[in-house]
Amino acid sequence: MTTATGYTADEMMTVAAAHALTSEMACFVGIGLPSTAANLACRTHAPGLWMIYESGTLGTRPDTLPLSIGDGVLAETADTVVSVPEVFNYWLQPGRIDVGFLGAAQIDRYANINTTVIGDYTDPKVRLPGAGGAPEIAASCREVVVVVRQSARTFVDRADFVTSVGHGRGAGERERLGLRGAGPTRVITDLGVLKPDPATRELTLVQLHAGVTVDDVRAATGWELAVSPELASTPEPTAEELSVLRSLTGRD
Amino acid sequence: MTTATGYTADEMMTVAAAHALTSEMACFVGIGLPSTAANLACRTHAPGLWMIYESGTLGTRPDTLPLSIGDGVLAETADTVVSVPEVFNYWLQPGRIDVGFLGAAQIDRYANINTTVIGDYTDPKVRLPGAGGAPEIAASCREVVVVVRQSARTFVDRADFVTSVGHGRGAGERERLGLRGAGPTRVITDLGVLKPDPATRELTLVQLHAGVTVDDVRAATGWELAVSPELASTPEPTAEELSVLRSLTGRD
Amino acid sequence: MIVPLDEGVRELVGDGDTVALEGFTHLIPVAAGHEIIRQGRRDLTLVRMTPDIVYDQMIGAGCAAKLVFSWGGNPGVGSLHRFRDAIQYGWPRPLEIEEHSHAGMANRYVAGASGLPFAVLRGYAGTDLVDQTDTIKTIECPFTGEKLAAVPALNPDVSIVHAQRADREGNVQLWGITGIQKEAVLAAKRSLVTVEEIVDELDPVPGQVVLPARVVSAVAAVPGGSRPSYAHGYYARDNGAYQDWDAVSRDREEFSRWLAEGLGAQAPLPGKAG
Amino acid sequence: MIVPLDEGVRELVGDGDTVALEGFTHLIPVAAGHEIIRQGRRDLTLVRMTPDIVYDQMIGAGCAAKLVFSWGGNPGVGSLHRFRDAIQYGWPRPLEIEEHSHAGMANRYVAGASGLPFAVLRGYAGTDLVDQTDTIKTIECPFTGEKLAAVPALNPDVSIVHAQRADREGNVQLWGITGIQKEAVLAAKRSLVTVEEIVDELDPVPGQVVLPARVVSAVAAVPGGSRPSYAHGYYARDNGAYQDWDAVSRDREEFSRWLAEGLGAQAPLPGKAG
Repeated sequence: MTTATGYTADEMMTVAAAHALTSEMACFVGIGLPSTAANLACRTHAPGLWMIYESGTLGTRPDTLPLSIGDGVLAETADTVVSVPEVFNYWLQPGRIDVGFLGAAQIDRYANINTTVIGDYTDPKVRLPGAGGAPEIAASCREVVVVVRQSARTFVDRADFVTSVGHGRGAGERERLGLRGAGPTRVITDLGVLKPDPATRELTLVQLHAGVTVDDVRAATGWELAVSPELASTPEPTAEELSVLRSLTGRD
Repeated sequence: MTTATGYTADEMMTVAAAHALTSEMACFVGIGLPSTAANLACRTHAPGLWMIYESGTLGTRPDTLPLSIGDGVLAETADTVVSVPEVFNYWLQPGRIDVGFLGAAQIDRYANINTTVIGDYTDPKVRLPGAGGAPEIAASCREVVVVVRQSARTFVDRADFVTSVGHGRGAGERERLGLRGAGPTRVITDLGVLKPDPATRELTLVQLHAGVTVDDVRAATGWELAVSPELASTPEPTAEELSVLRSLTGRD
Repeated sequence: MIVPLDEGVRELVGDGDTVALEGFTHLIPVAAGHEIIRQGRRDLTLVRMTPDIVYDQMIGAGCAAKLVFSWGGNPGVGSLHRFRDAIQYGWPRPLEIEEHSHAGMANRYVAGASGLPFAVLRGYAGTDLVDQTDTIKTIECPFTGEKLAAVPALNPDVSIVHAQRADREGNVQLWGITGIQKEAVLAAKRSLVTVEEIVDELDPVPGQVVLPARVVSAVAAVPGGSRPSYAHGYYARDNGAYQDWDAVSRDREEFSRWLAEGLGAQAPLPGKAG
Repeated sequence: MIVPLDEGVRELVGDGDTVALEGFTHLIPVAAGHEIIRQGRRDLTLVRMTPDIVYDQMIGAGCAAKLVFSWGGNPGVGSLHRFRDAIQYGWPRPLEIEEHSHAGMANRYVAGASGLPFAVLRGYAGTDLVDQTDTIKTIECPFTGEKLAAVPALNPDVSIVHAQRADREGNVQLWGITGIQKEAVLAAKRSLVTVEEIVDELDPVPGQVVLPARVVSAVAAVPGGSRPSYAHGYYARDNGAYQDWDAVSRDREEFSRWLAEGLGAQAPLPGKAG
């Protein structure tokens, strides 16, 4: 799906996600789309971005895109490599990390994330990989950004299984659960950007990518989607961003 | 105090303490007399002795006697150096260490050790250095050997302060407290060797060094000392042991 | 101390054991896993933070009765089809699961390595994981009253890891991403380490983890023993092999053929393959 | 980020703060301690596993209202006379103490570094330490019912350590016996690191601990900053200085003279020295 201006929806999503990061941040990076976006940010507007992967590589700066969370290139280019208990206990848990960058198999109205199972846990329709580092990334990072392709199957009213807590069933629930980070502050998709409503914490469309309509997003959302009165347009990727992104992903 | 056969009581004590160690053991070594004895054992009958110091040096084999628990020579000659939390949590606490080698400022009838304070805690006669690693060494090593010069001021009926638990107030107390190691199995002094009575756990004289009488030991003990019916004589140091010991301590 | 791989597995891994083969993308003890399959071990409780294709193979071969884990997938590719087949359809046998997060699993190993019965962490609050296992509980801080998660120690009967080097006494040295391997070995009752090479002297390497010989039950020299994963300083990850596994593992018959031809092992359950 | 030592101490250490200067025989931040004395900081809660002569000096100079520790002595020599004088005779001011074992202190720093309110260990059972502090409690394992010790996290206002090197961005590298320094820095709200030298690039060293710049508030280049303790790879321990301290510290007048002449600092309490 290449738009008129010569980039795909996935590329738009990745560039928009990269914009969530700044040079001053420490970012706990999940593999896949989040990793691509974080590496893009590093190479464009956020050269100081401090990336952590759950394999224990701190301050890593891979020269090629890692294929897995424990790629050799992550260790070779890190400020330091620590054990897995240390990365979770000394780095993630105390709230040192500004932003957790996560993917999702399902995400619901309150940005709760499912990566465990579609259907019933004990009699699953589809068994997914499971939690990994996500529950504690979602709990402990100062904020969380979710990067996920949008469809009515993925964006559901209520997740079949809450692997990682977003905003629970609404305002006040994170506080009640003792979760110290702010939780998901934005969800970046191939169609636009959603943010939790400040009052209700329900995901609300705040930004549309070029060429996408509100109806497109509604059709790709499994609940009655709220739309911000100040709906904005996502800036399109620059030529430089696309060129860096394509050099990362090997699509020229 | 050099005896007729040309060695001091301290040398006798150190050699006798070294004999408590074998080549197969892992030994958690306290600084001072215990360290001298362990290093002597290493260089004589127990070349395989695996020494740990609380500074985090595992399997160390210093070529000179360390002056402190964190001497550089300990790090340079170790199999590996780990952090202080690791040495206590991963190595000592799980009961991996065969023998803990400790000193004492006071030791009582049941081999409880005081290194904290003489007199009242809040109004001390003499303030001592404190616990250091000893309480958990005494709790978690499979057994404990105490090396200490004997006098009525040091060997007291009841320690002014129990810094490290020996056998509490008698049989069954370690079990009641949930301490997993066997506790002090022998106390080696400049006069002889004491062991806890198998039934009562009270320290009992089982061995006399050459030239020392039971009355000498009684006079240097602050309670009515029990003497084993099978009182033995400590083998005298060999010329080789003395020579290695003196090369370690710099007394030629 | 230094033994052939088949002997090490035979001596240390018994039917019904709780077995952890650890490795976080790097240094995965694949050859040891294959040897467990060849020796036909059964009813194992397999433990691993990140079960990937070697666990898929062991599960598909019918070695496992239970899996204790936090993320099961084919990294960079997708799902584990043998794992899914076992969970969703009970083939070749039902697989019980005990599921945690990485932070929880890591702390369970830490507690195991530390001789503690449990570990405390900020985790799991509000997730549905809590309802699916009795190995997540709540504990209250005796000083602040704050509520935290508690998880029980993991103490495998045997842990198996792969490392770059060992010396002749059995001291083991690994470096690069060292993951949870130290804790897995220290938490276990017995341990087997496969290594790229056995050397006279372990020259220190930055970032190294050393496992002293006294916590290692046996070492086996198995060059390439973590392929298709990688061994930092020795060989790179074979990403193609991970992709190829997807096709092999999707189909029971294809998988059974791979077991017989690729591994020289029996089909998972006689008469049921395919 | 890179500052002169006096500026670093002035910016980061305030009267009444809880301050940890850590170092386990090796890399003791002595110069930073002396600067705290020179700046006349008061009412500090000093934290350290192994307070030795620099803490003796700070206590004697009247900087400390409280000491949290597990072993206070002059390693290889004997007692700390200023520490004793403060505890036994309240000179130059009474010193409150909070006393633990090494295992307890280490775990308190670990909890602090981990963002947990407490740590669990097998410790203290049956000792008289339990009765002397309200920072040792009992906790029950929610799985086994076993009783263990709990200790609260240590989170100093500022931790100060000495290291071999830092780069110009403030990443710090230390090696040799690294003790509890990483945990002390990670547990603290602010941190100051003195280093032997500042370099362009931190070449990896076996056994190194790296403290990333983002957890370090300030770095000061202070060559020899841990003398008379040692800096692995730079200089050896000055054992004579430890022995000499014994004589200086035994006598209040002698000590006050040392403060004035040796350190250029004020006598501890005007009119009371001697």
